[in-house]
Amino acid sequence: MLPNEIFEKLRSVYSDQIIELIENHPSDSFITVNASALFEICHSLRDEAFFMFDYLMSLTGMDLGENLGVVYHLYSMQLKHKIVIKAFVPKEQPKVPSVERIWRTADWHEREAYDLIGVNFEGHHNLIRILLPYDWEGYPLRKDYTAPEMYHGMKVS
Amino acid sequence: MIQYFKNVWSGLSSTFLGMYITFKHLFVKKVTIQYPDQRFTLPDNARNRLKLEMERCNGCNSCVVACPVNCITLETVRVSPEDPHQEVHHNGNPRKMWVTRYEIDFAKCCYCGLCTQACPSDAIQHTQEYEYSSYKREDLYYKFQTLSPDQVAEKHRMYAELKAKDKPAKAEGATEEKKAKPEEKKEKEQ
Amino acid sequence: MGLLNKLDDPYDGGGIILGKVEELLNWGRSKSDWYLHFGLACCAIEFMAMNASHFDFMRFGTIPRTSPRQADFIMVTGTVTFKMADRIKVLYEQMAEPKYVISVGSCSNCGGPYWEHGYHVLKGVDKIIPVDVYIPGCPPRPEAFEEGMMKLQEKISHQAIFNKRKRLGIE
Amino acid sequence: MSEKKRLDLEYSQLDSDRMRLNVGPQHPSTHGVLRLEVEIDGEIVTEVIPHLGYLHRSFEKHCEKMTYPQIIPYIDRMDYISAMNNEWPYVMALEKMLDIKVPEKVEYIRVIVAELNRIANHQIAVATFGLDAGAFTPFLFFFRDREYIIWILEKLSGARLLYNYFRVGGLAGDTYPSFKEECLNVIEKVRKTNAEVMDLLIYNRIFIQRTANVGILTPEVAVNYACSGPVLRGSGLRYDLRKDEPYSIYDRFDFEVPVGKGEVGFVGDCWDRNIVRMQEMEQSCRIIEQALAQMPETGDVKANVPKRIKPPKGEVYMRTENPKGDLGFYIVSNGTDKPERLKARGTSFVNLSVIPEISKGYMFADLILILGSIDIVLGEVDR
Repeated sequence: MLPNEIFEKLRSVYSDQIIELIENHPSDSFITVNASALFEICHSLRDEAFFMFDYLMSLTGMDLGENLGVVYHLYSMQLKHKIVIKAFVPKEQPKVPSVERIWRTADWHEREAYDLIGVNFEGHHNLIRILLPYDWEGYPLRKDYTAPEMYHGMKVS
Repeated sequence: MIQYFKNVWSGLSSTFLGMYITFKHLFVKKVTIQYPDQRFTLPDNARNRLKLEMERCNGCNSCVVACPVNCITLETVRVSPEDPHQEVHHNGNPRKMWVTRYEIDFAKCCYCGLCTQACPSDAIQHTQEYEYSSYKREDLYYKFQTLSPDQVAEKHRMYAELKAKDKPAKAEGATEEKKAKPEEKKEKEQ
Repeated sequence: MGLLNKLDDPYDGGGIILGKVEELLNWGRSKSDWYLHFGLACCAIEFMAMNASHFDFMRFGTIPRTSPRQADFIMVTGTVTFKMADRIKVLYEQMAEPKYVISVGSCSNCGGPYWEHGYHVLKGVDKIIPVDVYIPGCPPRPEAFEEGMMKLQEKISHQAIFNKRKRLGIE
Repeated sequence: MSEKKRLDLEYSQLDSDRMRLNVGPQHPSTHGVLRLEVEIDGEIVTEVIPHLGYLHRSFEKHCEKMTYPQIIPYIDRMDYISAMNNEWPYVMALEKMLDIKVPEKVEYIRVIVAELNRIANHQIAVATFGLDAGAFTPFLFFFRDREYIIWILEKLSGARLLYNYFRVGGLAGDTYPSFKEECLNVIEKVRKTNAEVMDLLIYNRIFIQRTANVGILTPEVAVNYACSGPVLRGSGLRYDLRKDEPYSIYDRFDFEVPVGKGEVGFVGDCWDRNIVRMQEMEQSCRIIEQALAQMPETGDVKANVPKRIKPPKGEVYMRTENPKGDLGFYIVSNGTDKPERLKARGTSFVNLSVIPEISKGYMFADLILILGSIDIVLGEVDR
């Protein structure tokens, strides 16, 4: 299925929750969706017979200045098609519904995005830091991040 | 019961097969390189310690730009035409820049070879030398500049004179920038 | 090497070794170093290659130990992060004296490629434990490991055991 | 008598307490600096909590500070066992963005070096897995042969482990005259050793007893956890990016995708994952042979690429089949010579996340085997 067909299908069900489809060759075309409806959209993307996106390739958190973004790369093992879903949330309240219950692989990906970017995934059963120490402060992949002076008595930079 | 004997047989046979293979290897040619006495011949493009040929280097800064880890410190000064000390490059062209400082921290270097590819005159090259471990980290900080400290001071003075002479010189900005960059890095390092 | 060279000594037609007890002890110490393998990153793969057939590290009298209590020296092979730094300190403290440290590769020498922007990388293992030999390279060739090992052996064989002032470098 | 009764009563009232054990981070058989917090009930593992990040080297932060060619050395250091394979998706993503067609010869050399590196990677994987199971000899055999592969790659690129050989639109250098013969020589050696290891290790009775029916990963769980590579194929799913969406020139070669069949136990156990690796080595040999025969003798090794690589604004997600699974790079470009965001989908990172799921209910000693059969590299897990 091509991205515009997926877009039309999603649009017919979720109307205004699906914001836009951006096609810009050579980059991959992606669908922007409303973060609040993300969980339902992902659920139907996995379960509907014409989508069957059972394989979450990658989940990326992004810092876009004012907003934080979450990017989902989906793939279907049976139908062999792909789609990219994006959701943006404001930096002050970065709340995104967790898709961990849909694709179990999202568990660690979401923890990583929380760890490095600071996206808050609501409904995640164990949202703690994964790569950095548990007592680390700040989210290093944000553009305005400055590393702390010291950590446990060791100089950082 | 039959299964039991089958299991015993398969256990024994696989053990003896393994032993046979191991035994066969007693007569295989030995591959160990007796290191301090024998050495493996490295290929020509082996990427080990860097060397700098000063007569080739024209201080163009492209190695510093190419280096991903910023382990090269380069500082250049424009050659004053009144300087009695003039040099020519290996290809006969007169030297335009004095390299007053060229230092590589081999503790930081990641031996990626990007600087050697960026160099337009093949001044910086990888060598076959890999045995240079040291007791102190400072010993891994190599200084390649050939000018003595006195000479460096002299060159800087000459350049300052030159700059004072023709203030609206065009090339001033460029050299100034190049000089400023390594100093910045030095500060960061400290 | 060392003591055995003295066999050629003209004393009593050879066959007798005259030397200090210290030399004998140092000879023994330097020729049977047991190490705690502390593989962290890329250098650990070269370290495995060095332990295998082509380079055979055990020719130098070294035996890999998995416990710090039995180790004479520790080879820090790879990037030390802050999360790992505490563990290295603990392991080093558990080792019995005299103990030595070999820092292998750019990363453990001074942070290596990560020295500038690596917010989670310790800039050199010598910030937390004293290092005896630095082996440069990213990763070093297996021969370079062995050369570093020889450097350490040389250091051990020239150490003063009984004279504490000399050992600590106090004149 | 009464004393014994009292003791019996006391013991029966004792709650068999669960114990928490720490495996790692410094542990000889964790394949790197991984810490596993294991809860065991007697000898049975009831819960595994992996703690990562002991090798978190801030790769993604570095990528935002570097120009595109400077990132390649850092990508090598991600999965340091198969550096050639790592560089490939990255340069392919940039080539897609910049719309560069690479020369024919480059494609062939890329395939050859990537497959050579795949063999080297699987050799380490099987060798260390053998170590975990208590077999030391295959380790020596494999590392001896791996050295020959490394010598070829060293002659091409100049380094032994972290090659930095791929460039955007080409390669760092051309092949050398005796390249073909040496490759064929190595293939012969690899096949010979593989045949020996098959007898010595894989079909050894002890090894089968140790690994069969251990760590069974069902296909549904594997897909849900987005596993890939030999871990997924060991579960019986024929999913290989080289076949499914052939990138580069993989559609020109004739090779098979080995899957786990459950020869000695259930499908998807440790033994299956291991035999898949062994068979993949053979398939890689076949690909190299075909590529060597088809490779054009002469040709450029670099396409026409602008000196400063500045991809247009946009984003691309490119994935290839790494020895460990599918490795993806998500590059967001903002039109400058530095990426806005670069995310690496670490294969081992995803494959490792299945550990808590598949190690429950097995013995504690089996946990190490399960970990070994996943074949992780911590540089890629933590990045």
